[in-house]
Amino acid sequence: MSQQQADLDAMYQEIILDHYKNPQNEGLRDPFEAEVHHVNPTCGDEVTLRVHVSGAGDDAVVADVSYDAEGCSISQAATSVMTELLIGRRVSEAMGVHEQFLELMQGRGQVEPDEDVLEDGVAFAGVAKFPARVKCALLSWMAWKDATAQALDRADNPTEENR
Amino acid sequence: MSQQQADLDAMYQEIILDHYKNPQNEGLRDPFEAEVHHVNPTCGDEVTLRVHVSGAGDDAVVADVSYDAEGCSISQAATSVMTELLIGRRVSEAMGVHEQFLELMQGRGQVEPDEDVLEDGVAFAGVAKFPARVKCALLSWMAWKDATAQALDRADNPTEENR
Amino acid sequence: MSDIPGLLPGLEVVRQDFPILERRLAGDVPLVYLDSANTSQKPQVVIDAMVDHLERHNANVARAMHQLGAESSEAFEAARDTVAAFLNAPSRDEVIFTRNASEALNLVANTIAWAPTGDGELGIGPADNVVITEMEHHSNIVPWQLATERKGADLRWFGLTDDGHLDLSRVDDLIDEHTKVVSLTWVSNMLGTVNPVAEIARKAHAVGAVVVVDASQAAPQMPVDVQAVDADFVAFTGHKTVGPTGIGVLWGRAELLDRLPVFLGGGEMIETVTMERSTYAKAPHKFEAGTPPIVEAVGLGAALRYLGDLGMEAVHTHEKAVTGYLLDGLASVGGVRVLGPTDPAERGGAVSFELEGVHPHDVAQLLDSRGVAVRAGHHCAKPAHKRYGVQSSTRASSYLYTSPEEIDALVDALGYTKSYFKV
Amino acid sequence: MSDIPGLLPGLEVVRQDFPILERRLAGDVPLVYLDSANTSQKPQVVIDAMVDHLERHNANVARAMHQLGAESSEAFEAARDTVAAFLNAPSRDEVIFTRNASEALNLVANTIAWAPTGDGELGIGPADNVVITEMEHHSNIVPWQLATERKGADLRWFGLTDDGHLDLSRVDDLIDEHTKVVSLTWVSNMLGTVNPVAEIARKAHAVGAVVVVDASQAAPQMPVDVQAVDADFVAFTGHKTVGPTGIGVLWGRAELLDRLPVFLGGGEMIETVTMERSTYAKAPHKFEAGTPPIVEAVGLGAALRYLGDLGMEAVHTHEKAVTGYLLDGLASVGGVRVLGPTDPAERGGAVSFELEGVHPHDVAQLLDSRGVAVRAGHHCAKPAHKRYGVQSSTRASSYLYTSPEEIDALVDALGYTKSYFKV
Ligand SMILES: Cc1ncc(COP(=O)(O)O)c(C=O)c1O
Ligand SMILES: Cc1ncc(COP(=O)(O)O)c(C=O)c1O
Repeated sequence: MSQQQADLDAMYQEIILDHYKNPQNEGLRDPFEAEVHHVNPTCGDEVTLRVHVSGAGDDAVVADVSYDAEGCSISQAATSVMTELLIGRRVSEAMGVHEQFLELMQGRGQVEPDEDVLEDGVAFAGVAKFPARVKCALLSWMAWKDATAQALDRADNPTEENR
Repeated sequence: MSQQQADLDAMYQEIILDHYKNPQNEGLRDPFEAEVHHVNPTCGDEVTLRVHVSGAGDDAVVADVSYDAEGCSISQAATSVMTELLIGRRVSEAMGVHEQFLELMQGRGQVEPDEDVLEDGVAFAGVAKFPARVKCALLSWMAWKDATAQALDRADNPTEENR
Repeated sequence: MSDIPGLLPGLEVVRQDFPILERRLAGDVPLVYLDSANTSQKPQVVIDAMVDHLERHNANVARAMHQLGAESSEAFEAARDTVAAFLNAPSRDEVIFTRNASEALNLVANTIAWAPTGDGELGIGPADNVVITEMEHHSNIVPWQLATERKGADLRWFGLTDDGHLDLSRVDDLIDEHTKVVSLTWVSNMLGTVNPVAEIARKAHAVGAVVVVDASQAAPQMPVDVQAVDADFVAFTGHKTVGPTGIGVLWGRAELLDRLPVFLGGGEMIETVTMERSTYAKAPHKFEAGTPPIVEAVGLGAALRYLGDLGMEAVHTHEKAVTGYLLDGLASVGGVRVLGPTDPAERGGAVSFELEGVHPHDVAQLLDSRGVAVRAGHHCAKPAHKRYGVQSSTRASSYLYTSPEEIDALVDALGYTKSYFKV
Repeated sequence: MSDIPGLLPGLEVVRQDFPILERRLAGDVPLVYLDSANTSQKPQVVIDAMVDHLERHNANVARAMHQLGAESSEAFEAARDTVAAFLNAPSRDEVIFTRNASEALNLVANTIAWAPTGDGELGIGPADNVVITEMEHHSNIVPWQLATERKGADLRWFGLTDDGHLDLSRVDDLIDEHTKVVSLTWVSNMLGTVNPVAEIARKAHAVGAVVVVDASQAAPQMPVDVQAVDADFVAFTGHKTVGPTGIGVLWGRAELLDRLPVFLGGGEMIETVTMERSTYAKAPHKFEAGTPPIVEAVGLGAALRYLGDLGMEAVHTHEKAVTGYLLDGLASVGGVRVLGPTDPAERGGAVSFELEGVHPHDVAQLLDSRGVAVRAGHHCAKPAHKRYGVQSSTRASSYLYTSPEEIDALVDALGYTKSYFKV
């Protein structure tokens, strides 16, 4: 098998194609504190993503992440895997997972993923060799980070209405 | 003598340098029907030029061309030679001279000048080999044409004030 | 080489003019470049003309009085003559060099927005409207959104029919006595549709509107005659006509260029500058602020001469032949839905399609692993994608150097894609 | 080669990097290129980088998913990294590719004119003023004339002292609490003056004004550190920094780029486009509408790496050494009056002068007949010429490849000019 073919198969892992065909935690749900809409301007992939955070401060927990997304296998699978990884974790821990995933994706195939942290996310190691697809894998992770920041911000600075 | 040097000497004819040092018909005079200001945007050479036309229709005569100009030897000499050539001629004839001079300048050194028509103007034949200087030689000729058109226009369509 | 009627004579030799076609990609597979609607490849003569300019004649233009300056100015202005001839423009002074087609379209939109408004004026005000179409490239949408928003004017859109054409049924409602501008693409970069530009220009002129034609996809593929099409402005871009990036062209009617206010300010576009006020040069210089794209103009001139030598009629015939072969090939794959007209006689060479069950990114990725370069995404035509209920598509676009064997390679690779994704 | 302290080490070898320096002109005289402030010559590595890109990696950027697209995008974005490093920019996302310096300055002037006005806002209104200087290039005058005129704001000017410096005596009157923008050149292209940019930036920031620095002449000649100079925007142009035409750079502070409205609309600068409205990408893409100057960025990247390898300190030292030698040479001619500072420590390498009794055109013509290329005219700085009571001047401008022998040739040719015109 050529290197070429090997790289391709490393990207399109069975696990990724599974998540693509059977996305987890799909759909938009209540309750949520923040909803964001992110777009990949290059290709038009889109995600609408909601975050529900419970608790506050150090005890804040990612209670739910729900979404409505349209995109390629990589971006769809990444969203699905992300929700499995993050829902139920402390926000501080989840941010750490986000960091590690980001590092893996930007590592051009040179970073060794930690399976204990990233679980199914390690399947994306092969994507890092395709710079054009890294943005696909990161789209909903970026959306999650953005939404979570907004949710925490609102918890800290409640406006008149939701105080 | 090199071709190079020969071309240079052909441009800087004695006659041109003479006109440059002793410009004819210089200064702005009354009466005049039109005054224009032309600029060579590339180098900044400028001319303010007045035209006095007497008579009308086919009998219109270039009664005077007066000017205030700043520029290089070629543009200054061209202005001086032009006034000598045009003052006193019928407008229709003067336009013909203008045509011939234009043709000579745009001929890239391939056009044989007619000394009977252009008189001292034939000295500019050498300028035609230097495309960047053609604009210098034509600056006041263009100004004269513009001013004359305006003067004739006013004669034909007198406005309230000068009717 | 397969024998399809209409192919460019000596295609094998023509292909040798393009050094990049010898490239081999990862896995030592040959390049099959089917992304020419995105940007075209460059023949050796274009590259050589640029190199010769940089190595032997480089100098700034217009302002320089020395020999190199004269050579450079002459080469630059000769390119303007070449463009004028290519477009059959009445005057070389109507040819403005811009950065790309996008800048050309923005130039028109901005100067119209700055122009005085009112009856018989070029400007747009709250009572006026601008008409564009749903199949425009973003570069012919956003400038008009910005301009109409700034001036409070109305932006109207030609809709599209299900089979990928402009919906002309409402034309007389759309273009009315308040219409100041009708701006449309000649050939769609997504659907491939060739629009009836002259017919629409006639309607627009009847109400006194100005007609802007985006010829970015037309200029590479078919003879463009600005007089025959009766447009007021025509824009195209160098890098799609086998020329370099960094240069585009706006052609405009002399009378309109005269009346429009200036665009960007700076060197070259002035007549005189004083602290109190400045006056401006005549077109084309009026619209060319700063040092122009000199070596790019030299490259573009060589590119258009190259196209002229092949003959734009021959290029057009080739494009239609290859596109027909491509459409047949796609039909043979199964699960392929083409967006836009399916008759090659009615369309240009950009063919966007969906492959059932595989996202366009994934299609493009699989094709790329076989050396086949196509585009996946919205091709800067989001409204048109939305119109057809798709978020993105895969686009294969051929050009004068495309061979039937390359189409075969695409069709093959699509089969492989289907089997890879088990659809 | 003459031994002058400060010359670039290995100058003879450096000169061999520039193929055009071998050119022989009419009459078989060697080229003596002293018009580098107008445009610089290009080293072989720049030309080769462009050729390699066109022959092997050409594709459109960002939008393309295939291997060529990835290579091209990588090369293009690597050039942005190179520019960021060259300018010591805090972030690569602050580097915007434009067509030239003129477009960069117009981008700032236009987006500021479109920005909301009022306290703390970036826009300019009738109560506000913009301050420029009498020694600006037209490209840093006309955009501000147009913008202030459109918005009814006041345009103010720093005057000049008799010895060619900015007149700073009225600085506190000029820059007041209504000043929204101070835009000035770092190094004058006519007088050669190096302005105290950081000092003026401090004054401007004290009143909350935005500082725009035209580094078109500084970037080629001296180390540019946008953080040290404390500007908000810095513009320069590719063709003067041994790069190609068709590309310029605008660096801007991230926070300001974020707040400014968009400039031109089209592909690449959008986030999403719908018929109702569009949203825009973040900087730098927000300001880069349409296909960018790709091969030009590749060339510019190679150019700035070339300069970096020589070392900008070394280039600056060379420039000062050659300029000193040039000023001495001019003083030896007799009848020469230099416009601008005469101490090489205080100036850049562009030296404008008058030769008594001979018009600059005629000087340039005679020099050209000896192969010496200089510029004659107003050098796009009419107000500065007017300030010194001259309509035009002759300008000799050296660069990193200029040798003392070339200065000798100029001085010689000036002697010949005097004898030719009998002055
Ligand atoms: C000081 C200065 N500013 C701006 C410019 C404009 O550069 P460009 O013509 O490349 O836009 C120049 C050069 O012409 C210059 O010397
Ligand atoms: C129809 C159409 N219009 C405009 C453009 C914009 O061209 P450029 O990106 O060169 O400005 C393109 C290509 O991208 C196009 O296909």
